[in-house]
Amino acid sequence: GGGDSGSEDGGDDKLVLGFSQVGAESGWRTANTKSIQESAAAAGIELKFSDAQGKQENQISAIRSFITQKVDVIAFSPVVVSGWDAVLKEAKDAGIPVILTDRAVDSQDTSLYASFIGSDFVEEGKKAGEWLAKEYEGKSEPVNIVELQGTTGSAPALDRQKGFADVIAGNPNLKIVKSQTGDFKRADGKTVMETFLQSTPDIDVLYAHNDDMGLGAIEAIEAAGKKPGTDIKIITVDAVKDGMTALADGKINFIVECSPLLGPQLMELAKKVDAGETVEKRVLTKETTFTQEQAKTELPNRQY
Amino acid sequence: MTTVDMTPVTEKGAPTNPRRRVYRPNAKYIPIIATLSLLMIMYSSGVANYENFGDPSVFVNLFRDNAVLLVVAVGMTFVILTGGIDLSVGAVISLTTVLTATLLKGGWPPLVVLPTVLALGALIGAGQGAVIHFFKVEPFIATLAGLFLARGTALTINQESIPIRDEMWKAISEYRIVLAEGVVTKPIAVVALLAVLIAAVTLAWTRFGRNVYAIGGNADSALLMGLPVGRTKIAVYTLSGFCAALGGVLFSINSTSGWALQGNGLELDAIAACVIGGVLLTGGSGYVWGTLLGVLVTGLIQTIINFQGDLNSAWTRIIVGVLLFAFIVLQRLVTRKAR
Amino acid sequence: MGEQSPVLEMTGIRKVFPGVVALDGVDFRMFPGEVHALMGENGAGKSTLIKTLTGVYEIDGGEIRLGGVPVRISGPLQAQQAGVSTVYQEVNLCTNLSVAENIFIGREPRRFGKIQWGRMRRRAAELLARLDLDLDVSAPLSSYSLAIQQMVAIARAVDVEARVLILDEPTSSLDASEVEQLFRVMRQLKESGVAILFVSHFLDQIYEVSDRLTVLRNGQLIGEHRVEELSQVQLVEKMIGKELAALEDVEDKAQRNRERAAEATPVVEARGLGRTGAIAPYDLTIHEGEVVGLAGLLGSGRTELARLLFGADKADHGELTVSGKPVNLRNPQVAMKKGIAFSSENRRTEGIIGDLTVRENIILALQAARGWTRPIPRKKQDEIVDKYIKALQIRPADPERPVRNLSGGNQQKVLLARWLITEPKLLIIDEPTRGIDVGAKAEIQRLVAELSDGGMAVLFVSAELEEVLRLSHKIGVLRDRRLIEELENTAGVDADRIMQTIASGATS
Amino acid sequence: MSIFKNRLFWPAAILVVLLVINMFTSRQFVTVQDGHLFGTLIDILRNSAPLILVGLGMTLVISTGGIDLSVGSVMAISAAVACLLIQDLDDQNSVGPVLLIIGIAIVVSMLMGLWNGALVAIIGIQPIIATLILMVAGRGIAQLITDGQIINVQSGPYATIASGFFAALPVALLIAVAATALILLLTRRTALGLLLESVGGSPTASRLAGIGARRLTIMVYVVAGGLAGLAGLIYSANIKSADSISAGNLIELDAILAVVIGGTALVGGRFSIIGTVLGAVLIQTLAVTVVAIGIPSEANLLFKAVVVVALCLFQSPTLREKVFGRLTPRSAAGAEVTA
Ligand SMILES: Nc1ncnc2c1ncn2[C@@H]1O[C@H](COP(=O)(O)OP(=O)(O)OP(=O)(O)O)[C@@H](O)[C@H]1O
Ligand SMILES: Nc1ncnc2c1ncn2[C@@H]1O[C@H](COP(=O)(O)OP(=O)(O)OP(=O)(O)O)[C@@H](O)[C@H]1O
Ligand SMILES: [Mg+2]
Ligand SMILES: [Mg+2]
Repeated sequence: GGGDSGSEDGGDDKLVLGFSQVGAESGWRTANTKSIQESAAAAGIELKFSDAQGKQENQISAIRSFITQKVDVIAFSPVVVSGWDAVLKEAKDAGIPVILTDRAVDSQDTSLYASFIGSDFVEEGKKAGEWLAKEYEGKSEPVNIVELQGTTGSAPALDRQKGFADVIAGNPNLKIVKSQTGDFKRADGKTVMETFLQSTPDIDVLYAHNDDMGLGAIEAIEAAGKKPGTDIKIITVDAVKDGMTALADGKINFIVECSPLLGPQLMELAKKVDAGETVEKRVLTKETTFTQEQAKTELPNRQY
Repeated sequence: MTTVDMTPVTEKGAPTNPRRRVYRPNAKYIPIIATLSLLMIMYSSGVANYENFGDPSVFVNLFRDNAVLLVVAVGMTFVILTGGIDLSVGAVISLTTVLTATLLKGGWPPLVVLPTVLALGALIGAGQGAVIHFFKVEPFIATLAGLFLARGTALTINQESIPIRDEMWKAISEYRIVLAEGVVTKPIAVVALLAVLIAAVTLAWTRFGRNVYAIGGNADSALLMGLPVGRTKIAVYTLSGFCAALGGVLFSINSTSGWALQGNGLELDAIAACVIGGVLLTGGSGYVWGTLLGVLVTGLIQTIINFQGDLNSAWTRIIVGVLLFAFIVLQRLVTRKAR
Repeated sequence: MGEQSPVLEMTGIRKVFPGVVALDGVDFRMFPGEVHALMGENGAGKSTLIKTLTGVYEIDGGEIRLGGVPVRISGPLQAQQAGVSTVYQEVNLCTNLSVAENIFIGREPRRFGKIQWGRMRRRAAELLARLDLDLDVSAPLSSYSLAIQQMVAIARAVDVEARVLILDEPTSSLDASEVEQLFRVMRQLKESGVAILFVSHFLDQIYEVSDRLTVLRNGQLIGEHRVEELSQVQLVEKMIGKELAALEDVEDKAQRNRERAAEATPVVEARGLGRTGAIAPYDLTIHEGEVVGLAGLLGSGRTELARLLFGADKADHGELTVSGKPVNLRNPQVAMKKGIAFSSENRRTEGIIGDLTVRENIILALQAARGWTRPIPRKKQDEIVDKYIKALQIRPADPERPVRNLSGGNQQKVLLARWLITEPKLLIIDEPTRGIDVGAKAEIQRLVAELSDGGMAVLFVSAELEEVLRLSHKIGVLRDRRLIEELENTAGVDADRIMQTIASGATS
Repeated sequence: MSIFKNRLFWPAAILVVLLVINMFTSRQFVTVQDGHLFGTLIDILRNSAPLILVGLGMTLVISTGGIDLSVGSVMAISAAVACLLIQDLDDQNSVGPVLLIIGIAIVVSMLMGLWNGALVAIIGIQPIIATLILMVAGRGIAQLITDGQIINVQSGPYATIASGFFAALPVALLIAVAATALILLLTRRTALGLLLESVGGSPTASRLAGIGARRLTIMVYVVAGGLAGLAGLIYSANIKSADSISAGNLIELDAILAVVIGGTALVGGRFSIIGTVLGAVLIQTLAVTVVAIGIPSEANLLFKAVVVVALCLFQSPTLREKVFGRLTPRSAAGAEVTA
């Protein structure tokens, strides 16, 4: 049990959680940060928050700083899967349990962290692919798919691409004709889609690695005089409010949820870990998928 | 009919040799001294404000956490001193880490991998230097092309992050150097400090070092004075490439992995560290010691942010900006007064 | 001497710049142990010939032989290694480095690869002492005046073990005594068999040290002569291709105006104006139509005095009134508004802007005074610029050429033109005739006299005492950065009188 | 021969090559649809607008020997301010208030520029570090304004500045053209251009020529700030939302690249407005071409590297001389000597 850090107002028994966030690269991420900050306050946990600005070196030094500051539990969303062994070992040696959120690490020694809570990007890609495969089940004409990838080399981009490609490989009619990065950005989604539309005849489906790029692409499709959701079917990942609105409006056809709201679950885990209870090694965030109909009912409840 | 005032030229009475200009030998160190003092003030305020900040390991960790930046900034210092700029360092780091990880994964012996990647870094640097010198291409654009090339290559080799499981790498990564009770550091910090030391000696005591300053002062004059301008320029970029590769190796040791997006934007951090440390971007003026201080300043700012612990990303940026601003302006005012 | 074989032979040298044939089949040779003067008007091709020899420029034709062997010199480094040591016309040193380093960089004394700083400083001090200079050798070169920098460059060049020593206008901003020192060193080197190439626009100096001279005109070889064979008048004729007569005229004019100037209204009055560490507080009044000359030795503070009157440096003592009103010259802009103009002695770093064209450089100050919103109409620009290109014989007479491609003397003329067109009340010119050929020099002197006739006040700073004496109504004498005396330039005043004043350090 | 000597020949040539490639890959290069022009070319021109605007400001800043890293952050702030205010409008489609808000956003951006200019010209901080402060903190401020979220607006008039058409031409392009014309007028019809070039060419000489370098420098940063703000508005109007995190991210690099491609030296002095515009369009065309010919994401950078390397080698005077110089008679004479 911790408590040796002793924050001024909370007395000795207040749990101190050090959390290192990847960065603030999207609205999704901001919602994630907010969820963690709010639920920490609600759970009476003192949160030490650090933003790594997308850099692994920052994150490593933040974790080390948490060790120096003698926090009770460390949690972090790894920027990248590899390369955490050394710093995790340091935490272990200092007797501080670690929880991974949102993204996994590839350490062979799984005792280095207590638990991993978060979504599975490959799974998200698969869900998107499965919906598509079902949509075109039994049809024989070729389906032209264009893909808007996330930031080149980033874990979500790689995994969402992989999961999707794996599933649609089962149907030879489904073909990805163009695939290009839109850097997870709305503006880039728009410009890349403009070029797709110009250079690729007969696009049937757009698969975007996040809502923002999809929303940008919708602008481009509309400007080209086509109807998003009808002329071109659109699948995206995330299910942020803007995306859900578009889904409800019929401009997007299917969204795979990737929930940023893992704050409450994380706080619960942190308390358990600190108390020395055994916890599950892998906790999946509660996530689902949305069709246009589901979106209409869900939309009023969306906070982010 | 002369009406000449008799007040002495200098307030403290006429100098012994009236034709000798009043010159304080330490004038050129004033920026460094000012920076150092401000750094100390910043550190003390950290100690006063945050618990555990005074722990010696916080200070010692600065060197470990910023080892990569330090090594890269040292190389950058040479380049900037000649009046150039090297934007490719961050990308060279990523290429180095990816290549190291890939080669080690492929079963290459670590003692072959190490010189190979270092040589590759130097080679990239030399190539850029050659383009800059022989084809008179702006350093900015030549090294930007180098950036695209290096990171592009890294991405095509492997987009995913690759873990390093090599025993030697892991051993170095986990090796601890105990400085005192509870204060440990890592080999990478030692390597980084060694790099600073070697660079300082090179700049102050060798012909090459002085040529670097001369070229930065005035490249045309240096050429007319018969200095090997081309060779020195190429050497400087080679050195920077080498330092970047060394930084990449340290990076791969620190994180035991290789990834093509590693070191993104590090070039700007390195340039900023040099400039904060008083190296003039126009060339010819500054010291490696200044660069060291510059790196410590950025590291300390980061540490303060970490200790503050309740800043979201927006406030993190703003506070970093504010601290940087306060530091730079104070530094500027202090040195201006002292002159 | 004639029996010896030449140490350097250049034959049929050709160098073409876009639009200009700078050298057109020039032959040039030098023998060991001679001082060979290279003569010619501004833009004749002297510096270009030197630069082709030291490999700064690649030649477009011709051959160079050193010691009888054909060579291809690819750069200054190779030239140095081949035994050719050079002081270029524009001081080419690194002002961010210390004096000692500037002398030794590239050949620092080392042990085990480590530079021996102590030894280097000592040797630098010794070397400078040979030129009668006492400098703080560890101070950055930028803290010294241009003339000192020139001496440092010379010190650097003469220390190199060279077969050929090239001095391109080394004396352009030196005083008589420094020139004497230089000549002493040159003679020593000559004794030891070094061939010295010497460029200067001072004919007296040429006749004092040279054995032989080669004359260029418009990039062409006019002839090679032994100095004794040619009188000064003949030499000038060869250089400019016609006779020269304007000089005597000037003196009369200056004489004529002396009385009138004394009664005129003061343009500027400095009371106890000074700057700590630069120039002791001084009083100085300059009247309308008056030419005030400044005389003094190297580093005596002439430049520093002049800079205060323009706000180029800020005074920290005393006050200044311009046209009767007290002013605070915070910066040059204020001074310009008050009708003061200042042409710096350091044309390369404080004067011309190399990338800009001749036209742009000329109109710059006038334009700055008008502000950016009121551009000078292009037609008017062309008019003004053409007028001054003609008046000052700027060559090539192409206003759209980047000024960096002009020869040194022509750059100086451009700089003068810049200030003349602003029609100031007070014109401060620091070494305006630096590196300017005989013909143009006379032209400039005539111009200054004319302007002062027209009521302009002029502060004239020059290392050439004759020039100061010829033009000035009044002469301020400086010593050790202090204005020690003001002399009316009456009949009895001559160079000796001034040198005496300086030597005795009169303070009464 | 002289056409090859023009610095802008090679960027223009490469641009033409890229456009021709696009002509073949795109279904409509330029056509008329719904009464206005449409097609790849129009998309390129429209999407170049923000980069052109930022590039124009950057050119002016660079001409004085400075650099502005903060343009991306200023874009984000301007977009955030505009969208925040528009969101609160009762009627987002009324033109008057939207125009007013656009004006406010631009004024705010100019104030940001004023801050930069003051740091550079009054306090005397090196431009790269002075603007780095706002680069870091500015994005934090933008994030605060938008609360880290993307603010959506549904304003027709606002969207028009990015995707609307006027007289068959895209409004964004018209804005960029107007700004270019204005800057050209400002620099070439007044004496501003000359004075800026002179300040960049030699600050000391300019001071002694009586040029008020300080005021000019501040002005240039203010203009750069205003133009970046305008670029931010177009960027955000294009996606009808303010995205404080990605708006203008890394645009400073592209802008500097555009300036350098356009033939302006980074050390300051001579500058070319048209060159910058050409550079910006070239960069945008390159981005489009990468997508159009289906280069995989991971190889994007390599492709960019190839183009940049080719460009800088073609532009290099020495290489040009080696390739084309041999054809001229006088070099033939030179060859005869060396032979
Ligand atoms: N880099 C260059 N580019 C173009 N033209 C040049 C260049 N350098 C010199 N010139 C031209 O070559 C000619 C010869 O110039 P040079 O400098 O040799 O004259 P100079 O005899 O040394 O004159 P001065 O006495 O004024 O120093 C001039 O017309 C000059 O304009
Ligand atoms: N012999 C010297 N020893 C040391 N310092 C000197 C010497 N001569 C000049 N200086 C320095 O150079 C600076 C410039 O002097 P300044 O230019 O005012 O003199 P000047 O009379 O104009 O001489 P010059 O003929 O060199 O232009 C002064 O600050 C002075 O300190
Ligand atoms: Mg010359
Ligand atoms: Mg002087």
